Amino acid sequence: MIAGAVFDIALVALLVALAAWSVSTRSGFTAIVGFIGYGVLLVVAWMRLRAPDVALTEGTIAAGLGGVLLLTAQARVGESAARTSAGAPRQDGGPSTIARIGIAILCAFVGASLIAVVLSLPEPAPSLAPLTAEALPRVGLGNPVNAVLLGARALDTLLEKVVVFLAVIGVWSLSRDHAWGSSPSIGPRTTSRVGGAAGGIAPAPAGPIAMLARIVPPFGIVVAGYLLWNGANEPGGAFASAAMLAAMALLVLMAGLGRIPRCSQGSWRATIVAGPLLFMAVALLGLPLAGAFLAFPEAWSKPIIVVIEIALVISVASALVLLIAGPPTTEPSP
Amino acid sequence: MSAVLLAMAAAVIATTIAALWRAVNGPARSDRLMSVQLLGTGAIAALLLVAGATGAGSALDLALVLAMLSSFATIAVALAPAPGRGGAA
Amino acid sequence: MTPATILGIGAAIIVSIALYGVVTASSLLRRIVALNLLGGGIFLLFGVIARRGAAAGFESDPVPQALVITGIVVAFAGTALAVALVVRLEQARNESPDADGERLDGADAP
Amino acid sequence: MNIDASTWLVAALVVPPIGAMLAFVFGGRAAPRIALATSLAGVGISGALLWTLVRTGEPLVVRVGGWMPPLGITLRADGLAGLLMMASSLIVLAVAMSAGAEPSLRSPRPGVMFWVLLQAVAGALVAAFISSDLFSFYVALELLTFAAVPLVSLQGSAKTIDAALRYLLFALLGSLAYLLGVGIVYGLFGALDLGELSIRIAAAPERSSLLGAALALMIVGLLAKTALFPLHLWLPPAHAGAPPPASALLSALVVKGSYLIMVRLWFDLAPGSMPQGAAMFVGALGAGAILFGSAMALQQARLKMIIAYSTLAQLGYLFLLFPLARGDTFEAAFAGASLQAVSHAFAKSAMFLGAGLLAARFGSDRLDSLRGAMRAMPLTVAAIVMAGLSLVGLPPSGGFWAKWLLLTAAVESGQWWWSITMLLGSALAVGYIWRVLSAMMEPGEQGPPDAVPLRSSVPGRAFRAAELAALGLALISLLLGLFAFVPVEVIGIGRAGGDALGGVAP
Amino acid sequence: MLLDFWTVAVAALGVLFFVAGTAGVLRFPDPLSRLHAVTKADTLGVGLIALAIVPQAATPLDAAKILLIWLATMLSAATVGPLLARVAIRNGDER
Repeated sequence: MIAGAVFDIALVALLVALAAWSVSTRSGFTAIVGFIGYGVLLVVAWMRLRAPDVALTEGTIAAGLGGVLLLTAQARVGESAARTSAGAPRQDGGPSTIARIGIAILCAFVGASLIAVVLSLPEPAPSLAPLTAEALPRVGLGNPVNAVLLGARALDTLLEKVVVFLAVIGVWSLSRDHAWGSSPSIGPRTTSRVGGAAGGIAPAPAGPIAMLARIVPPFGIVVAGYLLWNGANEPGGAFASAAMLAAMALLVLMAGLGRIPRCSQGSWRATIVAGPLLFMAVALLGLPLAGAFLAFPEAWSKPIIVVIEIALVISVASALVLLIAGPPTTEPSP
Repeated sequence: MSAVLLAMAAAVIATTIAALWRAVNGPARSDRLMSVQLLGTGAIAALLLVAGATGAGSALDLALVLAMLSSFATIAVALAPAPGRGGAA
Repeated sequence: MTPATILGIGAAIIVSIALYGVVTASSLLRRIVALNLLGGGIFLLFGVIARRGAAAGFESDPVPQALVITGIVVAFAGTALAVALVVRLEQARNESPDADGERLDGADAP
Repeated sequence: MNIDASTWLVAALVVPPIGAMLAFVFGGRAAPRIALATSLAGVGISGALLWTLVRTGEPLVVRVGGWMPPLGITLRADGLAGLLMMASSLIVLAVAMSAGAEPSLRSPRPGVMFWVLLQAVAGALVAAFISSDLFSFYVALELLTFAAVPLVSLQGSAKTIDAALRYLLFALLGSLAYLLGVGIVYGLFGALDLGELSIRIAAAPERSSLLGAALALMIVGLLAKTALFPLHLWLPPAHAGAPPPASALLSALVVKGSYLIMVRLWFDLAPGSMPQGAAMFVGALGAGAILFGSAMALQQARLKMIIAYSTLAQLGYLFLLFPLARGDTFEAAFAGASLQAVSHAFAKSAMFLGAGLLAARFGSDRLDSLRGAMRAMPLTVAAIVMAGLSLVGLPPSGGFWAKWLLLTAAVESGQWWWSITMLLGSALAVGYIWRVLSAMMEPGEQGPPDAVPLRSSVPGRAFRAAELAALGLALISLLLGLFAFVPVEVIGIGRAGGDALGGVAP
Repeated sequence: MLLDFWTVAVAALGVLFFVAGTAGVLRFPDPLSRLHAVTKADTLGVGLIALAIVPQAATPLDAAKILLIWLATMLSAATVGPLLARVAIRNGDER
C-alpha cells in the first residue's frame, strides 16, 4: 500500500516535472522530446488507474503517432521559425515579465481550485458502471469501454469519426492550388532523396529504416487485427488498432518503400469515408430493423459491430496517415 | 514472487527516469532522443514485469504496442533535415 | 491517499502548468505542444474520476474511459490540423516575406 | 418501420455529413449538386420538424439507439432548436445558391472543399442545436470547429492561414476548458444528460459550489468559442478573411452553436441557480462587445471588416440575456435574445453575401472602391440596406423586435444601464451602416457604372441567383419583425413557462 | 518453484542491465559511447526480462506476445542505434 503510494507520488512528480520542463525549455525540439516522455509516463499512469483501453490509445498516440507528427513538423518549420504567435500581437518571446507573473498567478489559482475540487469529490463516487454492466448483454461485447463507445454512446463515436474526416479535409484544403490532386509526402526530403538530389547524410531506402519497414509491418498488421478482435471482450479496440495500422503504413512510407495514393483518386477518397458512411448506413438501418436510430438487433449486435469496426479501422488508419503526412505537395515524383 | 517482480518494475522505471537527466541536460539532440528511447524501453520492461507479476494480459498488449512503436520518434528525427538556424539544441 | 487522489492532484498541477505554457508559449509549435500537455492532464482527471467510480466488478467506470478515448482522438485530429496550419503558414510567409503589410488584405487578392 | 416525427430529427442530423462525405468522394461537378440537394433537403426537414413542433406544442425527443439516460444519449428539439434549425437551413441553402458567383471558389481545390465544408457546418449546427448531453455538446462543438477552420483558410494566403490558426488555437483551448468542466460535473453527479443532471443537481444542493467551478470552466470555454469580447481576437480576421459565402456561414451561424449550448447550460442545468454576479459579469462583457465592436466597425476601410466587427457587436446583445432573464422579465429577455440570434443570422448572411458580390464585381471590398454600386447592382445594395436596418434595429425588422424586447426587459427589471448600451450600440450601428450606404451611393467616376465588367469566370446566371439569395435573406430578416409573434410563440415550445425559469421538460 | 526462481534471477539480471545502461548514459563522456550503453540496455535488458517472464505466461498466446515484444525491441534497437549515431554525427555531437 505504502509502496504503491510512493510509486504514484514519484510518477506524478515526474509527470509534473516533464510537463514543466517541456513548457519551460528554450528549444522547441526539446519541448517535443519532453512531451513524448510525458506521453510514455501517461501510459503508466493509465495502467495505474486501471484503464488499459485508454492506455493503449494513449500509447499509440503519445508514444507513436503524436511524436512523429510534432517532430516532423518541427523539422519542416525549423527552430527559429514560427516564433510569431497567433492569438497575440506580433512579438518574439511571448509576453512581458509582469504579464507572465500575472498569468502564472492565474494558472496557479486554476490549479489550486482543481486540487480543491479533486479533494472534495463526493464519496461514494457516482458511477455509471452498474448500468454499463447491465447493458453488456444487449451490446454483445464483454469489454465495457467498447460497449459504451459502440452501444450507448455510439452517436458520439460516429460523430467523432466525422471529426477525423473533417480534419483530413482541413489538412488537404491547405494544399496549394497547383498541387491539388497530387500525393502528400512524408518527411521534407523524401521526394528529393528519391529524386537523387539529397544533400547531407539523408538515409537511403536501403538503410536501417528500410530493414525495419520490411520486417515489422506484417507483425504490426497482425497486432492491429488482434487489438481489434480482442477489443470485443478484452482491452483494445478500433482506434488503437487503426493507430497501429497507420503506424505501420507510416513506417513503410518513411522508409521510402511506398507512396501515398494521389488525392484525386476516387477509390482512395472512398476508402477514407467508407467507415463512417457504413456506420451511418447501419445506424439508419436500425430505424426499420431495430426500432431506433443506431440500434442493432440484439442477436446480431456483435457481428454488426465487428463489421463496422473493421471498416472504421481502415478508414481511420488512412485518415491518420494523411493527417500526419500533411497536405498534397507537388515535389517531383520518382 | 509477484511483489519482487513489481519492485523490479519500479526499479526499472526509476533507473530509466534517472536517465532523463540526459534528456534535460543534453547536450546533444541525440542524447535527448536516447534518453526518451530508454524511457520507452523501460516502460516496456516494466510492463513485462507487471504482466509476469499479475498475469494481466492487457499489460502485455500494451508492452507489445509500445515495442512496435518505440523507434518512431527517432526515425522521424533521423529523416528530418539537420537542424538549421536553431543549432543542436 | 489512494492512487486516484494522488494522480488527481497531479493532474490538477499539470493542468495549471500546461495552461501557463499555452498562454505564454513563444512559438506556435510550442503552443500546440502545451495544448497537448493540457489535454493529457484533463484526460488524466477523467481517469481519476473513472477510477473513483469503480463498481459492479469493473475496476474503473467505463463511461469516462470511453469519453477519454473519444477525446484523445479528437485532440489528435486537432493537433494534426493545427500542425498542418503552422507548417503551411511558415511556407506562405517564406514565399512572400512582405505579406505582413496591411492586415488581411490578402482576402481580396486574386 | 415507424416514420414518426422523431425520424426528422435523425434525418436532420445525418443527411448533411453523408452529403459532405459523398461530395468529397465524387468531387468536381458533383460536389455542388450534392450540396444543393442536401441543403434543399435540410430546409424540407427543418420545415417538417418545425411544423410538428408547432402542431403538437411538445418538444421532440429521440433516445439514440433506444438507450435511456443516464447511460444513453438523448436528442431533443425544443422550439428554439427548431427555429434555429429552420434559420440555419435557409441560410445554408442561400449560401449554396450564391456560392457559384464567388470567383475564389471556382478553382478545383476551394471548389470541392467549400461544398464539403458547407454541409459539414450544416450538420455540426444541427448536432449543436439538438444535443442535450454535455459530452455530445463537446463533440458537436468540435465538429463545428473542424468545419469552420478550413473555411477561414480556404483562400490560402498567409493572412488567412494565420487567422485560421488563431481561430483553431482559441477553439481548442476553449474546448479543453469545456471538457474539464464536463469531467468535474461527471465526477460530481455521474451523468451527462441535461435532464438527468438537472434532477441530480436539484437533489444535491451541497455540491453547488463545486458545480459552480465546473460551470465557470465550461462557460469560459464557450465564451472563447463564441468570441465574446475580450476573447474575440480571432473573430474579425477569421470572418473577414474567408471567402464571402464562407464568411456568411461563420458570422451568421457558427458562433450561434456555442451560444445556444451556453444558454442551455445556463438555464437548463440548474435552473435559477446561476449567481446574478456572474450574469452581470457576462452581461458587462456583452455590453463591452457592443460598444467596442461598433466603434471598431466605424473605423474599418473594408466592407467585410465592417461586417465582421458588426458581428462582434451584435453578438454582444445576445449576452445581455443572462442578466436580464430573471423573474418577471425572463420571457421577454429570452424571446428577445433568441429573436436577435435568428434575425442577426439572416441579416449578417445577407450582408456578407452582398459584400462578396460587390467585391466580385468591383475587384475589392474597400469602401472607396464601391462607388456606383447603387446603380450597378441595385438588388445587392437593397439587400445590404435591408440587412443594415435589421442590425440597427429599425422597425419593422426582426432586429427591432429583438432589441425592443431586450430593452423592455432591461427597463422592467430596473437594469436601465443595459438599455443605454443598447441605444448607443444602435446609434453606432447607424453610423457604420451609413458609411457603407454612402460609399455605395456615390456616383461612379469613370463612365457609367454598368461598364464595370463582371469577372469573366462568373456566369451571369450564377450572379443573379446569388443576388436573389442575398435579397431573400435580407427580406426574411426584415419581415421577421412583421411576424415576430410566430417565432416568439415557437421559442416557448419545450420550455416550462410559469415560474419563468425554463426548466427541462420531464 | 524452479521456474519462479528462474524468473526472478533472470529478471534481476535484466534489471541490472538497465541500471548499467542508465549509468552509462549518465557517466560516459560523449554521445556515441552513451549510445552504446543505451543499445545494451535495450536489447539485453528487455531480452532477459522477456526470457524471465515467458514461464509465467498463462497461455501460449501470451508467450507468443512476449517473444514478439522481445523481437520488436531487438529490431527497433538495431534500427535506432545507427540512426541515433547518424543524428549525432550529422549534428557534430561526437565530441
